[in-house]
Amino acid sequence: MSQSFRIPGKGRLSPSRGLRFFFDGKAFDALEGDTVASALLANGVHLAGRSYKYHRPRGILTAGSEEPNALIGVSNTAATHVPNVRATVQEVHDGLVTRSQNRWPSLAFDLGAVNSLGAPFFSAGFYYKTFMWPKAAWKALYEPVIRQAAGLGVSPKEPDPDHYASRYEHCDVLVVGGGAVGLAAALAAANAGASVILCDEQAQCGGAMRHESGARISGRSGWDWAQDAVAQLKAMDNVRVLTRTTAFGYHTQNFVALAERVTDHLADGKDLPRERLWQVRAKRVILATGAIERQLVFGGNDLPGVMFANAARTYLNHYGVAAGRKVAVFTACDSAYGAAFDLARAGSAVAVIVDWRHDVPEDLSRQAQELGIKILAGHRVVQAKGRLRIASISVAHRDGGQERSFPVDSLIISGGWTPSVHLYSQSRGKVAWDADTQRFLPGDPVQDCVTVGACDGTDDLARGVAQGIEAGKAAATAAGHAGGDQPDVAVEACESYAGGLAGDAGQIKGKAFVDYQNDVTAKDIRQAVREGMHSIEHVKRFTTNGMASDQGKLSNMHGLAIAADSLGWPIPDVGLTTFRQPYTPVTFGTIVNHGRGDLFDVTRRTTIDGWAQDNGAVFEDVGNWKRARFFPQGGEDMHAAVNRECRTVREAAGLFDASTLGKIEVVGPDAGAFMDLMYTNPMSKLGVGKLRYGIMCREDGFVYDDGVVGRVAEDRFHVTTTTGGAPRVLHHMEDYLQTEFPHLKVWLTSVTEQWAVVAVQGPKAREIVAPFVSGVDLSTEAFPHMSMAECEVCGVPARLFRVSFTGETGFEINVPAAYGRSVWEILQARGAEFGACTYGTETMHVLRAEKGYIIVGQDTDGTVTPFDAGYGWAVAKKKKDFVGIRGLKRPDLVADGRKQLVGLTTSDPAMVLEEGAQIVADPNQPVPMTMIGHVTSSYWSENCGRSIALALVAGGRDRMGQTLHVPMPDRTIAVTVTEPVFFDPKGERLHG
Amino acid sequence: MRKYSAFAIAREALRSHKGWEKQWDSPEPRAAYDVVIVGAGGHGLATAYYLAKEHGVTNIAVLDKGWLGGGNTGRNTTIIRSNYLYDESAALYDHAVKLWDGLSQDLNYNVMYSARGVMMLAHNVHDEQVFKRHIHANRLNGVDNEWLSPAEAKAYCPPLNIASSARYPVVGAALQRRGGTARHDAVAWGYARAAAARGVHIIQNCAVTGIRRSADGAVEGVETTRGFIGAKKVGVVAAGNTTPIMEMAGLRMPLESFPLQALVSEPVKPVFPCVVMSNTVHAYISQSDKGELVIGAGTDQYTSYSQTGGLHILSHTLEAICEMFPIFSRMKMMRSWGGIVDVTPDRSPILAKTPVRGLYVNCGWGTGGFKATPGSGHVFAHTIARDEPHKINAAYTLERFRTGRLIDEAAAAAVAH
Amino acid sequence: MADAAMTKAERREPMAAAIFANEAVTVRAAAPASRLSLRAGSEAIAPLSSALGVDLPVRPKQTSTTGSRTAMWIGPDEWLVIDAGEADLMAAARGAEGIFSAVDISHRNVAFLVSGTGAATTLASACPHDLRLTSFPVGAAARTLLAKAEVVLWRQSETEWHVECWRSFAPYVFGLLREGAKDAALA
Amino acid sequence: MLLIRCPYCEEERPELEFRGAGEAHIARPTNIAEISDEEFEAFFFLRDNPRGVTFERWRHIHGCGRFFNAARDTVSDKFITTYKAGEPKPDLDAVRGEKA
Repeated sequence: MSQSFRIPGKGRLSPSRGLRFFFDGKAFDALEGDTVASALLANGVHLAGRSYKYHRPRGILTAGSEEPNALIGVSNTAATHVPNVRATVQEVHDGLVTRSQNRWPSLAFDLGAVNSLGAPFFSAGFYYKTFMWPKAAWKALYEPVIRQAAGLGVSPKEPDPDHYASRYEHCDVLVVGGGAVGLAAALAAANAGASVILCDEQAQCGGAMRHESGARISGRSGWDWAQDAVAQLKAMDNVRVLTRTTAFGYHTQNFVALAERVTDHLADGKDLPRERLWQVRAKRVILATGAIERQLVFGGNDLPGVMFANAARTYLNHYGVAAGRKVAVFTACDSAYGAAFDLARAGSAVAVIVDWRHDVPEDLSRQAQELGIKILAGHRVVQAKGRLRIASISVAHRDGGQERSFPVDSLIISGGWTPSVHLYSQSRGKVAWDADTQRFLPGDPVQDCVTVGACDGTDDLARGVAQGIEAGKAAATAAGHAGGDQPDVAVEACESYAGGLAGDAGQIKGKAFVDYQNDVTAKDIRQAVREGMHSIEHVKRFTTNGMASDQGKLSNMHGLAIAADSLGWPIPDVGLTTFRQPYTPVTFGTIVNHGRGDLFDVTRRTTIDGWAQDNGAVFEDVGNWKRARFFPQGGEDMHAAVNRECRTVREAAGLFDASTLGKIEVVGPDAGAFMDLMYTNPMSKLGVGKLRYGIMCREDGFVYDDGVVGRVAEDRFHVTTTTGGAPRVLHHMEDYLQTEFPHLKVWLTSVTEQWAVVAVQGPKAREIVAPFVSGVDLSTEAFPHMSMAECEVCGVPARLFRVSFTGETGFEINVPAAYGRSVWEILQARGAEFGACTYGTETMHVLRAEKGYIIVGQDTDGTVTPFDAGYGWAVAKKKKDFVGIRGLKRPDLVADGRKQLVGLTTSDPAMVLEEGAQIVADPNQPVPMTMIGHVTSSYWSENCGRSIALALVAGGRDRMGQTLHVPMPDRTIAVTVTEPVFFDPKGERLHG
Repeated sequence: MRKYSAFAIAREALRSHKGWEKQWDSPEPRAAYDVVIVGAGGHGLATAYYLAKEHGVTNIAVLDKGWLGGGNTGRNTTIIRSNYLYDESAALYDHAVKLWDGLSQDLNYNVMYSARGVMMLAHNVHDEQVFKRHIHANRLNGVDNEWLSPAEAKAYCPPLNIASSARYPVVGAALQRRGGTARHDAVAWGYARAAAARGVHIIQNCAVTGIRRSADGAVEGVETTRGFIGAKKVGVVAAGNTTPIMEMAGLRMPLESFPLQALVSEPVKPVFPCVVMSNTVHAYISQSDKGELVIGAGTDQYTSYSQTGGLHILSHTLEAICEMFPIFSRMKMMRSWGGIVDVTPDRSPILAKTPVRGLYVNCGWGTGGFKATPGSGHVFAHTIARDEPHKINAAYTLERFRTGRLIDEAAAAAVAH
Repeated sequence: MADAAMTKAERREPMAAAIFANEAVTVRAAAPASRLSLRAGSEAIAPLSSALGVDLPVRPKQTSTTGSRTAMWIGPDEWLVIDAGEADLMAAARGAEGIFSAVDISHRNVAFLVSGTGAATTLASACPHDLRLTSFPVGAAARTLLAKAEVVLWRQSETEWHVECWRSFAPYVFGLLREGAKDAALA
Repeated sequence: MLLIRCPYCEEERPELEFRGAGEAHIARPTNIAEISDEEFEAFFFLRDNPRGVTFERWRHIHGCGRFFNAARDTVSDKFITTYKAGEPKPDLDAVRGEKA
């Protein structure tokens, strides 16, 4: 389609740079630099979408990120689809595919528009009052229909193929907003030597200079001056200018989040990140965020062809596109006159300027007169009419009387300007009501920030620029930069932004929209007030005013004014809703940036892990670690593999990678005293070269962690922890050491990753290990169970533990991590000669359960004491203090009937209980049943030839031999309470 | 109270909706009430409603320093479920679920309770053990909860990524089909309207500044920014602000108040059919009836009354969301906000009498109080009216922190090994 | 297995070959080195400095280097000592008088070297610490975070950084540095 | 993200380097084994949780590793001061005076 509304000679785009894009399947021509909105308008297309509730045809209202209507789906593929994109922000690139939303079968003919017929029923909050009968119909009928009607675009359907970048930045001054005022502030700060970041959401800086034709700065048009200023800034080493970058969140201590759109405007940005998150910590923030024009509230104010004044001027002056050939203006503000004048000069017929105000400034009337434009002061547009596009307006005096009709193809409106205080408000600054100008303005800053220009209520460009320069200088000085020349910025001409109207423009005929996107009308707001919604928060939530994706940028002030009017209260008494981040919607992927896939979280693997991968291990997640769970051979399933591994360990031997166990080196003359406090056991009495199993409690007496502790020297312990518990155990120990026992001379160092640990377990373990060990006599007499030694294994320094978590003769060989795999391979090869296997965590679990050894976190949870777990022997009786000593004495912890760890056997030895299954005494009781415990661990034990289980059972140790019951969905399983040791109860194999 | 119905809407449509009554009044406070409830959130309003409806106590004022429903009630992600492990928890939350089912009809206000199912993802062997323990306990307590394989979880929630190559693969899920969501504002408004219709005074913008006690220590009333209001009994239901209010009665509480954040995406057509939670990767997501993806984040690490929190908390949550639902990476965050949650040492609430005669407290719901709203109000009303707990809340005492008889669901899911 | 006693384990460093380079940044694995985590009160600083042959710095973020040996201030009673020549630091420390804790962490940590005009930018993609020269001058070192991994950063020159992390975090840290380096070449 | 001055590192560092560790100045009784149930409850469970200035513990866990204390306003989240573990509660009026 030809660009018949593109005015030759107007605008800043180059006519030689043509592009082609698609809207609803149809190809359109555009120019480089166009947004989808400007390009559609150039082609005479105003109808861009359908509204959410009534499916009313909607056009392009604005030229910025505040656009509530022209939301489109941008989609090149199913994976790269993005819903609800503002056509006013999305730049056109060659081949761009866009679609209108919320319509079927087509935008021009939308069956959903029948909703308009039901409009009288769809009053504010109507859904709270109906759809309750019959009750079952809510789930079956009403809710699905409501949900199907809701929502605008559609979600992407495939994973996002793009990547996103991230940057933390620190600077002296962050300037938000690249309009003339922000540019002046940035220049002043940068000239003084401060490090400056300037961001602006548009593709180019310039702000209001994009549309304003009357501004002249330092001998140039406002726009040209702005581009020169940007060029100057970009040339400086201490400045970073970020365009297409929205400051969306202002957090504590001047931490501001910016989202930069990197590739959405490019036809081919394949290798680039789609967007980049900037997290900026600034010494001072200068907010030059400007103001947002708002609509006037009258009947039909949503028809396509109705457009904000600044938008009409932007399309004309920047994009060279006329909003219409026959336009009218309805305004309550001086700034809309410029739109009428610019359009008239560009050849559009201006039928009339309807000004809500009784008095029009003289120079504006004079200019109108010169251009032959009629002004109706003290008038209002009663209603805009048309079907898919505005066709006429009816105009009457504010106080009523005869209506006159004007045929138009576009209506330019302005209800004045709302200072953009969003970021200021996010910084926790309180806004104050300015009665003179009827608007909320920033009050005193709470953080180190300053508001300048239109967002601070300064309408006059010259004063705004002066404010900007002052703020820039002051920010630089505060950051210790006082030098440099002050920028010479002379504002020689600018326009007036005086006037404005909040609330509805007189008696309403038809639908007058306050929130376009959520289809909230002035009538809805008045109804909410009638129903008792007297706080703006209630009005907002009841009507959904301000809750759409523009987050009330256009609607909040009107909503507030109409509610105040209904209540007869002053506006500030109704309150103001809080501004929340983000300023405009931000892509999840941008916030996530690198944190996806492999970089979503750390994956920790041991140095032996590569061997396990090469040898077909199946892994499980434990904390951040991947651990080999079992090593299937020849198509074995887990049970077959585990049965074989279990049998092999007890018959010959097995190798196990125990490297993930947490390890902490406790060093210092008071190490023993400290260990006594941290563990329930008497650790200071542990001899050098000996190991002891220890239990660590929290102060409340519940088991926190466990592990084997070795005494390397009088002043040095090698402490092991559970794999998942390692970081928190170290933190817990540091906490006590630093804050409760700072007098102790002892230090803690994590050595988890210093050592790779190869466990060799089984009757052949000694034979397998011995040839590689130098410096230790491994005989049971010389090196009995629970001994340790520093020695060499395979020629590298090692800490050798004689210890077992299987009940077999066992060694855990700690070697410096980078030698881990090699030592493993040597021992594995040696083990193979003795029929040994490698085994994983699952076999480890079975073997230890056969011995009744607990796993903290499985057989205990955070409600189990050492006594409950049957480890009362590990609690020193004579110590005066240890962490948990008092908690353990609390009434409930010493009461009868606590759950205690016991063994369970099923009468059918083949029946394996389910872990987590609940235990009852009386299987025939009705639901809810009284549960007396649960199964914590349960396995098929190949070595016992039967199933075994551990369980926590109320009063369990007094129930030995009792029959209890495990009710399952399909049957009830009888179990017998036993001691929790199923294999080698005397422990003879340990000492072999 | 004029009844809401489709007919009422039709009637009002004919007269431009000019005939709707106020849903609640804004009366001047009386000199004294039988019961003063401090906090006009869902729990406080429900307490007043059930006091009036079931205990015949109608001389009640519900006070709020701001607007009714303006605290955590209107700020949460509205997840409703009752598949808790311990008998005490299951009883309390399932009591609530039973009341949710039928609440719209009871209040004559559509609270949009949507039993869409709540699916909790298991990502490792430990999760599976813990979830199965819950499922078995729930079954014996009469609470529905079932184990799903990864494929079944995917079938129930098609956007879910169940690839075994995921950093935290889904190894299964626990599904409570009766779980779901409700419309948070409607809950506060529905209770407010129904309570007001029974004579309860809802007094907004009235901050409590003191609790007055008689010489013998019993409660006499509350000092407020609108003057002294006498009360025979005072129930404090002030969520994150409980500590400062209880301090007015000289009580130090086992509570800490943390910021909790949530966010919604832009609205889209239905794409997410249920509620999914993952405690392992910290993500909570559903889709609202307005089409927004509603996503809950974790708490910040420091106590705060500021109702804001750090961006890194949201990023952490969105990372998990995009990992589990990679199709949502291009969706956009539209709004985020924060609440203040009061957390007890065992993360279970306190619903009890206090050592001060005539003073009752309902607090400590942490991040999950919304789901309990009807049940909490119901048993708390009983506790106040009878001066003794209902059997369902008998265990939720203040004394448990002295005796050690905690109700620690989180500890039961302890992660170690 | 007659020769078992002669069997000598080999050192394996799977990340040793890791490298990523573009026009702005080079990220590569550092050679293995000896490392000591040293903890001590102020009275042991002088004897330890003399035993190790390198001054233990006493001001936050400082490092001092003598020959192949560098001591970094990590905390008020904590130093990381790295000897690029793989000397036996434990043996050296053992000779010092006084109360202290010396723990060998030569295998716990590995390091990457990030160099080039985009080096600081590369780190800033995931590190919230202020890396500008004013707050992180040449010669400074600090423990901090790179996204979810704890690291020690040591700025060796304006454009060269030594990034120390725990061994199992190395693939993750390298992945982050690679992403950061890609972006550093762009903006 | 907060910016927290570590009194050991003597500079402000991003919150991510820190871990909050709850209320400060709750000393573990030296005779803990002998205290009453009520005293244990007060020590382990009851908290000031003030709306306003709170004294709290932080650990510079990913920095120097030290625990320290802070005075912070829980309404504005602004830090008034931070100080080393073991030091007494500072005189906040004096601190505010210095800052002003």
